[in-house]
Amino acid sequence: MDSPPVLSAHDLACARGDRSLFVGMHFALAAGELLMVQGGNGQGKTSLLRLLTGLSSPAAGEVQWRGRAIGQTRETFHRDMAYLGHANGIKEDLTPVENLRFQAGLSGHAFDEPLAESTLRKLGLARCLDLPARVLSFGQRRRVALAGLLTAGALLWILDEPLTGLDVHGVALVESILRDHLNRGGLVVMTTHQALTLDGVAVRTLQVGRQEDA
Amino acid sequence: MDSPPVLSAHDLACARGDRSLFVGMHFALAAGELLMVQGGNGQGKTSLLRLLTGLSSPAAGEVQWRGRAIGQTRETFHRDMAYLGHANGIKEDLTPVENLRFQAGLSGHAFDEPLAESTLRKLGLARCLDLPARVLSFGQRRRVALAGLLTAGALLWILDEPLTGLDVHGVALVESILRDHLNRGGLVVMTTHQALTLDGVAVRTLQVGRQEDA
Amino acid sequence: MLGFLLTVIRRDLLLAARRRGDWLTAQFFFVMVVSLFPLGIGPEPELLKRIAPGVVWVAATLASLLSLPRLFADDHRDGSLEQMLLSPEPAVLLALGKAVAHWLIYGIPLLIVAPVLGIQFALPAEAIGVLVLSLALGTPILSLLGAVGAALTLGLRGGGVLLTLLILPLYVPALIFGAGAVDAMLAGTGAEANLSLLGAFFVLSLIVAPWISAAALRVSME
Amino acid sequence: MLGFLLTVIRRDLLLAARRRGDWLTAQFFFVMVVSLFPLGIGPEPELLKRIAPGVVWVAATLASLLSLPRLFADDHRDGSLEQMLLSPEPAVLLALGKAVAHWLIYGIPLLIVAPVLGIQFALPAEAIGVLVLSLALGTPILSLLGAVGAALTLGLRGGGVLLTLLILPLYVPALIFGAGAVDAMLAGTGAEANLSLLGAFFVLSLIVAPWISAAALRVSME
Amino acid sequence: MSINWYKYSAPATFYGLAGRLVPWFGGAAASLTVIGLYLSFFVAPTDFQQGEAYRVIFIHVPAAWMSMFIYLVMAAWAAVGLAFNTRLSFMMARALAPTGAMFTFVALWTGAFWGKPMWGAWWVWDARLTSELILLFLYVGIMALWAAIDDPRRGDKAGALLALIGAINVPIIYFSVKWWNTLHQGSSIKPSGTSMDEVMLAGMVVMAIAAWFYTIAVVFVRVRRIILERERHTEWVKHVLEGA
Amino acid sequence: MMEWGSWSAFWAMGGYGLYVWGSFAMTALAIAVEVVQLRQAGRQTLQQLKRLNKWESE
Ligand code: HEM
Ligand SMILES: Nc1ncnc2c1ncn2[C@@H]1O[C@H](COP(=O)(O)OP(=O)(O)OP(=O)(O)O)[C@@H](O)[C@H]1O
Ligand SMILES: Nc1ncnc2c1ncn2[C@@H]1O[C@H](COP(=O)(O)OP(=O)(O)OP(=O)(O)O)[C@@H](O)[C@H]1O
Ligand SMILES: [Mg+2]
Ligand SMILES: [Mg+2]
Repeated sequence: MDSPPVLSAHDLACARGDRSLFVGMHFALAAGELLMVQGGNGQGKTSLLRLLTGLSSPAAGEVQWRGRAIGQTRETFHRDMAYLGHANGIKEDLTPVENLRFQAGLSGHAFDEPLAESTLRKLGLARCLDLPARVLSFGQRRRVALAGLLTAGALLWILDEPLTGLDVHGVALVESILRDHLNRGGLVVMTTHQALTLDGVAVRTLQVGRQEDA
Repeated sequence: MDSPPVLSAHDLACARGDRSLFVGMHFALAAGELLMVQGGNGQGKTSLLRLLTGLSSPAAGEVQWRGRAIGQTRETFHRDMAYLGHANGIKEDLTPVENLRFQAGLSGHAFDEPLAESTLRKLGLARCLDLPARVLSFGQRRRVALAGLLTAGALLWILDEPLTGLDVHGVALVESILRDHLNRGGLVVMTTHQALTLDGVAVRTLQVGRQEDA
Repeated sequence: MLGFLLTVIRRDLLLAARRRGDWLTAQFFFVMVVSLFPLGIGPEPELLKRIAPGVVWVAATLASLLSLPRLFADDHRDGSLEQMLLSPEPAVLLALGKAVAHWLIYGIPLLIVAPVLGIQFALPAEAIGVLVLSLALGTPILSLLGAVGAALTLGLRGGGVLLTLLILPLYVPALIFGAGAVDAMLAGTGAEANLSLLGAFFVLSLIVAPWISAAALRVSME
Repeated sequence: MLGFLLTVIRRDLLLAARRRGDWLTAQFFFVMVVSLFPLGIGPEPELLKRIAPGVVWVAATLASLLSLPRLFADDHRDGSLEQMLLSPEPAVLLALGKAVAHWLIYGIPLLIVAPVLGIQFALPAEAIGVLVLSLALGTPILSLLGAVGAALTLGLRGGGVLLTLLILPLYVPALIFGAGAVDAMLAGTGAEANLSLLGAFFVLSLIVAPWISAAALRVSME
Repeated sequence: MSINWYKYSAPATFYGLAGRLVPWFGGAAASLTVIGLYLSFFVAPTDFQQGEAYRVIFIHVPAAWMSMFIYLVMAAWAAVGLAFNTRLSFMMARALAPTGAMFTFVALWTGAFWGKPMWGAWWVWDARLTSELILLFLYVGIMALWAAIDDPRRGDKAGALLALIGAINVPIIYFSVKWWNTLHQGSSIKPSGTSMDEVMLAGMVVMAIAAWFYTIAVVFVRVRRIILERERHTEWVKHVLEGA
Repeated sequence: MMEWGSWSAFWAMGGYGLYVWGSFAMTALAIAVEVVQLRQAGRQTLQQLKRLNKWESE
């Protein structure tokens, strides 16, 4: 039962400065699958994920979404995709709820305030709803960003080390969230240096850069 | 063989905004010991560590270094202590070596360039010595900050989630570095949400905040 | 489309409201620059009247320069600019919305204090009218072109000064037409010619600048 | 002590130098800001000569206002300000070093181009001398007082109001004495009175400002 | 080895071609300069109004022409680069800017040195002078932007965008001559004919052509260096480096 | 010296020597600076590239 690939990369190459990070990268990802991008620090994982989002453009090759280059189908692609990078993308002066409200507005959905609040509560931020993000702890800010991901309702999630700063409960929560998303037919491309237990879902791995290099 | 405490906290309390994070906290740490501060996201670990460094001052109680309040012996204390926070404290426009040079200058040591370079190499940054920190990857920047810690030659290390963004090699490296430091009679106060194998060294744990809370 | 534009604008307005100090700085600078000239030059009314349009316009330009470096920088740093560029809506709307928000925050207050400044310099009522009109047409140009400069210098060191170097030459026509309109009014030759040139320049910037800012934003994110 | 001070200064200078030609940029910045006024006001030499001192001084103020917000903000954001405050050396040296570095980066270029600006405005030679002298005494004041404002507003929400209300009025005396010295020279009444007031103000700021900045930095880090 | 590496990429081809052309343009520029200087000082007669001071014209006017023309050429290359994403166009734009700025500076300097005896002031805020000053700012701004961006691809595009939007400004500034009563003299070479002494005109034209050839030679040298820097990972550059 | 009776007349430029020669000298200087700077930069680039390539191929 091979489902057709939804997201695929063809002969992708990436260079930063005058260093070539990878060349000839291929992969294909179908609905319900998770792609775990692996590699040590500085091997080019973040660079790869940014290529996949379309924020930067590859030195060679192309990324396709449902068989079309993402450059050509940008609008659809960005409607279907949500990205969480090393930076949280939340405004320090706004409360978590306000942050989610504007994120929804900017990606063009209706904002569902009760849903947003319940998501934040589910992520353990019940006591922080009225605080500006500036005073939140490191892990709490990461949680706000994760809440934004959940409320975005995207099909494809591109997550760059989503577990950064999360405590053990947080990690377990993210695992269950990922499992739900995949079971509902979502796609995930992610990186992490931490161990993750994801049984019962289809996980592919992709190695970036040389393995022995730090 | 109880050695005398070098760093101790007496009846420490901390409040942020109108929330009290902890009260009546006590601990004492002797040479060669590691204090692992535990607690979920937002429980006040970072707040505690900043109290210990003297960057912020407690609502009640005091922190003592060799039996004297750190406010009274600020200069000595800051000479003996090195802090690594959530932020790396490195300048994006400078190369790793330049960063270390200025860190040394600012904390008043002589700068030993060969040592700095070999430390950076040891931390896996051999290929990045000439790059400005801005283009380094997330984990590589963390490694530069760690190199700064190593070259500072301090007795007490206060580390706030030093493993953030490090790959598995990086984590192993930090473990061995910590072990060395403790065996040489250093002190460490640290937090982390990741598992750490530190056998053969004296580890104390300190719980911040309520355990069940996320 | 429109919803996206409005969200961008509302978001910036809310953020500005949270940090009131920022825009007060620009206003205060504007008033201060203008008020300092009588102190430095002396109280001759005729002289002051002569330099008033130029001084007000230069002060408006400088006040907009003060605020521009942060137009995209904050969003860039905390990663929300990335998120906005990943929106399905076109980036040109983002650039436009940012420029509009900038104008609402920094341009409108200038329009409001301008008459007071005009009175300080003993400008006749109709000249004050032309002054406000010229600012109403001209300050959006400053915001639109300024957004281009802000996008180009995003993440570069020495942002503010470099930005000034890049966009002041672009501001020059607005300045000349704007101050020229009031001068012409004072000289009795009628301000229409200058105002319509200013208007044309405004329309041109409105059409061209958001595209270039959007392209520059994409380039800066690479 | 001295080593620490020098390290702080060298560090900021290196950071500024990283962007090649930062210095040159600062100089062009002044030429450009100053050139805006004739564009707005018109080309009559007599008029321009009258306003020249005020114009140059306003440009100096603007440059300091444009660059000051980032004086501590960058270090604050990336955590290096924390690290510097954890140094065994006293924070007042840090504050002083930062202000000195700021002056070297933005004050010195202004001193160097000031004569060119004077020639553009057809100032006589001795007035240009006084202009340079007044800037040499006055721009350090802007850096020193500006550092206080930058430290106070660091990370504070709405603290910008405080900065504006606090710092700009403090700048005003420097502006008045500075521009006044050149005006007096032009009017033939001799610039000594103004210059010595400016000098006194400079000494005062040098003694007081670093302590206040240091205290403000500590408060901002809490 | 007789493998012709140059065939393999456009910059490679251009690198060789430019290298062969440089001496010719350089030589032509030098000889034309000698002829032009001879015309300027030994053939052209004294001006009956300005005396000998007018001889500044023989560099002032060519420099002023070049300053504007080079800007337009640079903006055109930038536009081509943005439209077709051709690396060589960006490199040409980068190579042109310093020379353009140099001519702008020379036009300003010689203008000032002419203005002092003629108008009694080094500088006046006349439209023509101001617009030339702003042109210098544009050049410097673009070069500062290029210098500030480390990543060449990003720098290319950012600088090109600025050059383009600045080009919109050039004619606007230029025609501002009309909006101010101006001290500087207007164009004397008009489509309808010229109002100038023929020898003077000849001197100016010869000097202007010399300036053109000089520009081409210098820009080629500069663009060759930029090509080497950018393409240093390619085989042909390694080949060139071994040869050098 | 057909026009200029003498060298000194030539340098004097009818009293405008400073201005005429000031202009020509600055132009010559500007061109010289550009050419010299171009040469130096070219040489530096060659050396640097050679060094980099050697360093990388190791
Ligand atoms: C800093 C001062 C000056 C600047 C920036 C300047 C700039 C220019 C520019 C841009 C042009 C080219 C205009 C064109 O092609 O139509 C030009 C041409 C010319 N300039 Fe100047 N100029 C300056 C001073 C002077 C002075 C003092 C004189 C003589 C009294 C002068 C005489 C001329 C003449 C005769 C032309 C040729 C006009 C033509 O034939 O088209 N310039 N100048
Ligand atoms: N201008 C440049 N010159 C040379 N190398 C560069 C340049 N810019 C980036 N790099 C290198 O490219 C790599 C970028 O890596 P990237 O951020 O994609 O790593 P990553 O796999 O996400 O690492 P981490 O796990 O630390 O987040 C780094 O090794 C960096 O040193
Ligand atoms: N002004 C305020 N009002 C109320 N609560 C505040 C205020 N400022 C900070 N807090 C709370 O204080 C706590 C600070 O926690 P701290 O940063 O010390 O957490 P932490 O244990 O380091 O967490 P993490 O593991 O996420 O880094 C957070 O829960 C935050 O919500
Ligand atoms: Mg990464
Ligand atoms: Mg923390």
